[in-house]
Amino acid sequence: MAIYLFDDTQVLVQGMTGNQGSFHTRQMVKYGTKIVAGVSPGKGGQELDGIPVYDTVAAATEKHRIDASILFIPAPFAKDAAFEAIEAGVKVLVMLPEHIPVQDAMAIMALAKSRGTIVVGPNTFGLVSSGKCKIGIMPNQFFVPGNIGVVSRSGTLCYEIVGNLTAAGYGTSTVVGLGGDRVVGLNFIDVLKEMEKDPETEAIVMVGEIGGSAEEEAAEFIKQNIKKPVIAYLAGKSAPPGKRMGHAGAIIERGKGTFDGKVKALNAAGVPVAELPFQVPEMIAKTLKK
Amino acid sequence: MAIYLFDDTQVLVQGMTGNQGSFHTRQMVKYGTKIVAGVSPGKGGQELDGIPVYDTVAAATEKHRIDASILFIPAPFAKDAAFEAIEAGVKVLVMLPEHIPVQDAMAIMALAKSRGTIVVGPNTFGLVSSGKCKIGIMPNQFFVPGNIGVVSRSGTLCYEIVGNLTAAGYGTSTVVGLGGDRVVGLNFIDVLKEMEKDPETEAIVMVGEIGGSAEEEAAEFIKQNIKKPVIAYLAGKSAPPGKRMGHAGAIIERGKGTFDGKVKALNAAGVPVAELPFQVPEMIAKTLKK
Amino acid sequence: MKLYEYMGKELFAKYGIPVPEGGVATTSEEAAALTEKIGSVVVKSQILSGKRGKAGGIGFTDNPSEAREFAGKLLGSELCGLIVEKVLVEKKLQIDKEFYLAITVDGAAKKPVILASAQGGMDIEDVPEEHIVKMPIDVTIGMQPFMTREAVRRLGVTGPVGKQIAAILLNLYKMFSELDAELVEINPLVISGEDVIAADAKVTIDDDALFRHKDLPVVEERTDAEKKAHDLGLSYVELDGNIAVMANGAGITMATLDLIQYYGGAAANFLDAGGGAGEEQTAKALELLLSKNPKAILINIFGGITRCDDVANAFASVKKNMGIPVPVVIRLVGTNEEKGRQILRDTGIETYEFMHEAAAKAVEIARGN
Amino acid sequence: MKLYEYMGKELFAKYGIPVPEGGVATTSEEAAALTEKIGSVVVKSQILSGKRGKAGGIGFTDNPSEAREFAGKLLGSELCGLIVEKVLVEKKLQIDKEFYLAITVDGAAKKPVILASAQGGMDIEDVPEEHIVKMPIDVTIGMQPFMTREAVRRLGVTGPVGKQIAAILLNLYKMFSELDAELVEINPLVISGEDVIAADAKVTIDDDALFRHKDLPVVEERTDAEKKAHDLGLSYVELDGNIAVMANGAGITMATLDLIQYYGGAAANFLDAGGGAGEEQTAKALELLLSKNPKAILINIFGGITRCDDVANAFASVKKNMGIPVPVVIRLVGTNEEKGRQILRDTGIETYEFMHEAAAKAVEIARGN
Repeated sequence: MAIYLFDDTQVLVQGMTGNQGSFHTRQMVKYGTKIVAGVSPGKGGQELDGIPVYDTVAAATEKHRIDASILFIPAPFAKDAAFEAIEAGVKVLVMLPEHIPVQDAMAIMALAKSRGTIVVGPNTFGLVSSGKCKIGIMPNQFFVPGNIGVVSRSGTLCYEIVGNLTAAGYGTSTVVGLGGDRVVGLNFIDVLKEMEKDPETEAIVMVGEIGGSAEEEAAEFIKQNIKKPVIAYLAGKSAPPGKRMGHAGAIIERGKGTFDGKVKALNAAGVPVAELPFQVPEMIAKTLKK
Repeated sequence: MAIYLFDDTQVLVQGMTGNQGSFHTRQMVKYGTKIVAGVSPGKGGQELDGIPVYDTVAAATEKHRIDASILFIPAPFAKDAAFEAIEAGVKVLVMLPEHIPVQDAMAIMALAKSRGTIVVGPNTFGLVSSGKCKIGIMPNQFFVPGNIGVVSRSGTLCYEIVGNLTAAGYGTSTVVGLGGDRVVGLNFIDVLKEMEKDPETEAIVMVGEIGGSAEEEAAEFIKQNIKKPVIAYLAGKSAPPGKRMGHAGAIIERGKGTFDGKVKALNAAGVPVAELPFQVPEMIAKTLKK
Repeated sequence: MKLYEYMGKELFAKYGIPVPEGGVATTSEEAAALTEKIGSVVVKSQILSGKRGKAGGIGFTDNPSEAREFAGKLLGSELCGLIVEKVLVEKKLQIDKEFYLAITVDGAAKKPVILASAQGGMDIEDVPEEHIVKMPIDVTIGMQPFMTREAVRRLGVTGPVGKQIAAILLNLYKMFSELDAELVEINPLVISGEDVIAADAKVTIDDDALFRHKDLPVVEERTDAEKKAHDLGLSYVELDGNIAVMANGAGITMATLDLIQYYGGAAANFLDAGGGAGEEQTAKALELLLSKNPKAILINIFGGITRCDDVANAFASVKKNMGIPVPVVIRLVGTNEEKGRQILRDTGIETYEFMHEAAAKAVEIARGN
Repeated sequence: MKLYEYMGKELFAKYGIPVPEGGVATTSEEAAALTEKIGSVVVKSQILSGKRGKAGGIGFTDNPSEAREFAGKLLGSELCGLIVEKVLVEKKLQIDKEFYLAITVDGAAKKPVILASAQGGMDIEDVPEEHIVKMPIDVTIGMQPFMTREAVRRLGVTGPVGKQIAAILLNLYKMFSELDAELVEINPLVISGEDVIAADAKVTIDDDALFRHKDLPVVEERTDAEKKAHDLGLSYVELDGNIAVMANGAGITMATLDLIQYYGGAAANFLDAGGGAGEEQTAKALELLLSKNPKAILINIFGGITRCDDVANAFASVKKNMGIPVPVVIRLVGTNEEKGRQILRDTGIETYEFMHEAAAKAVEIARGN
């Protein structure tokens, strides 16, 4: 068992023939991911290391069962590619691109919700069920199987944490990059819910940062619903208070978003907060010993 | 038991304070329909025969459970009113207005589908569970309880058939006006499916007319799925062939739509077709005697 | 409302859909001048009929005086029962291939639908189903670029021609939805080298949405009597018989016509009076019916939203003020029917309860006189 | 991209949202002329700060020479740390009531949200939750008229003022979605008799969507160095310390800054190099870092989409071609890390595996020198 991605998850790569698309397709294949097809408009009929390329997602689904798709598509065209995947019935959609217009992101999330598609990102490194299936651009070597679930708003910071865990001998069950944009698909609560149910996960690491209210909402949820140990790492303690989005931002955030506020909310939910990345494995060790 | 509308169905009237709205609200109340509220923008706080009027549907739903709504709203504003009802969670929406732009109708049907709302019409007289709840503009006196289900594309023609049935001593279980527009919510198949399951319905009368392919599709469905006796009446035998919508219309219809074609399709499904309204009760008598 | 080809093409051009170089001529001189300017041209009579080609309404030339002569012959003449008021003079295309491309409303699917075929041209109706691409569009998301790529893939087209067809499809849907069209049809869509050009344009705007499109040209297809009826909110079609018919509702009007035929009579018209029935409207509807000198008038009212007493009052009043010179047979049931019958009885008009009785009576009167 | 008030109001006017009569002045003479024409006016300095009122950037007068004087004082002066280049001279409104009205993106709901309050004005942040109307909008259906009626009802407004607010809301959403705004805010929305007028305009356009809006004015808020960084595709903020920092990813850059602070150092900047890292880009990023004369440079790369060997090659090459005059501490792990470390080792740059080690080293160097 795992969550989101499994041993037999069949993956499509949209934008496979590009520079990044082809490099990371090979990396994913090397990790063990079952990449069954690629889509690049106008390149239908070509192959990449034996993986067939199609002109449209619909064409790929005629020949293959597609469970998940990853987008290597420039931001201005990402909405179209996401819609194409969702309308073709893809159930897990990983959106790497950053700089996707927020109105496009909202449109994608609305469509995905109505079609029952799980969206990871945009502006994410992807997600991985360690040792089973990686959909994303994270370096293979750090994602070794284990029983720590990691969920992160930030990309390289998540590698950092996972790298520290790996170095300390802790493998990961599932690692999910939520994505750094204001509007993203999966959020902390969605992933915490799944990890709570996942028998492979024994402890959960949340990697958060200042701004927004996602950590506070997650804290509230953990208090009520999560029995497994959760620890958090937060970046941004040294950052000056950020610029807000007019009065409207203040009305929506209502005082949430600061480092201290997030630490307080998490601690109140029984979640200890690491201040430095290398403290995370120590805290995990302490938690799992209890 | 009944279908769509029940003894305790609570009904909202959108556009209640207008001329038609107030007249038919009173007729429905007289029939026994539980009209619990009305909506007329700018008239919030008024009453009609003790029924409270609200400015918005959301305001009405704050105070009342609303199961169904009927629209007495001019066509140009009908889409907005329909969206309002659907977004407020109304589960059965009856759209009387005719001349609603077809693109508005398509937008309404798409939203209704995603929200699980049943739409009757547009351009319909409504529907009735005889003796229990009438939502529409049909004359009360003909809709007496009985065991004949009637489903019709045409309004007054349906009254005609029901009037003939009533005169012959046959009451009706449920009578549904599908509406005369090209794009409507419920269709023959939807209603046949429900009537097949409805213990109060023993025989079904379909009232159709030339044009479109709804009768042919219904015939195909009946062949496979309907065990109860169905008889049909079709109008338009004497009509000259109508004008079609370009080649596109021909491509979509593929030869369907003629009187003879419909009779043939229905007969092939074991559905006898009456040519004149007064033959309907005779055919019902014959069918039920078998 | 159907638009003339030239109007459709003006809209195409506005929406970025390529059309042949050309112009509209209302005189033979203008046609000659356009030919002079363009060179090798096709001259197409502008009438709302799909049969104008076979009827001789389309001609080719590269000679201005030939164009003058041909346009002169067409302009003002009758073609397929319609008067030619304008001709479209367009550059003759080199045709490598003809496609078919349309968007219309699929009532069963409740959605707009793309119809496309690589076998376009005159006989598109006869192209087998499997050579027609049919893609419904979810209106909540509209036409997205990926759908146009998929349509083009299913058409089996690649390269720059495929890209152009995809772009045309995107624009065609924009036009379809922004203009409240019921049909936008290009047949043929001509492939000419690497160019893709709309060689014809069939555009129908939803009559019910015209209130949103005051800027569109108005095309009148109705006869004078039909137009008059439409202005009264009535649906009216002229027929050949001698029994004038008025009923409320398209279905019941059709059924009334069926009954007249069943009893051996012939209706003079189809008149659906719809919902309302004020006195003035009833009077004007009767005027319309009388204008065809029928032998009898058959009125069939089943009151629902229409109230029988209103109808009766209107009739009584028209009879009193105007007089009705031919026998009237009225069938009146439904909302407030007792009141309505009494009112008519008081003014000496007898009413029937069943429509077949009333129809039989009307046929008898029409035959008897 | 934030727009100046006057730009926001120009867009409001285009979208049918009433704004006060007025105009923009770049000279004190223009301000006087506008006052002459309008009468009783408010003169508002055009800077991107919410505190200009309290800082004296807004004044009232009905005297052209007073307006000249006031505008003259403002124009070219510094206010809230910003230079005033324009003033907006507008008719002074009779204020009966102040509302607040905005549409922005609610990240948690993943939807646009209407925010409205009958208690608008300066201190809207302090208005209690229950006096703020918050209505999320489903983007698949957009803002429909019924939603504006509901918003107005919840505001407790009726009559013509309610109708106007509803109309403004419909237009505001149209503007919000058509212009890819992240925020459209009116505070206050002034009720003046039966008129409803936007007395202020705060409009922020989504930077990521600017490619769709080439016709919008360009407003530059960044410092020169920040602008340079942005043009290179880097996210750069100037800080006050002496350790120049470059990392790849906003989170890890923040974490690197946290570590510097933890070890008692101070960062000179925030520089997120993002994904790509070609040689030219690396060189330019280094140039940017060196421009602030740091005591040390700390590079923290965790390769994912960024490949360590590419980064290493870029550094090696920059070092060889340009020279780097201050000590560089590099932490390099991730995709192709072995190759990357080897390349740097070959050019004499030592690398670290853990970021806290690298940070500690950088702080040590900065302190030591």
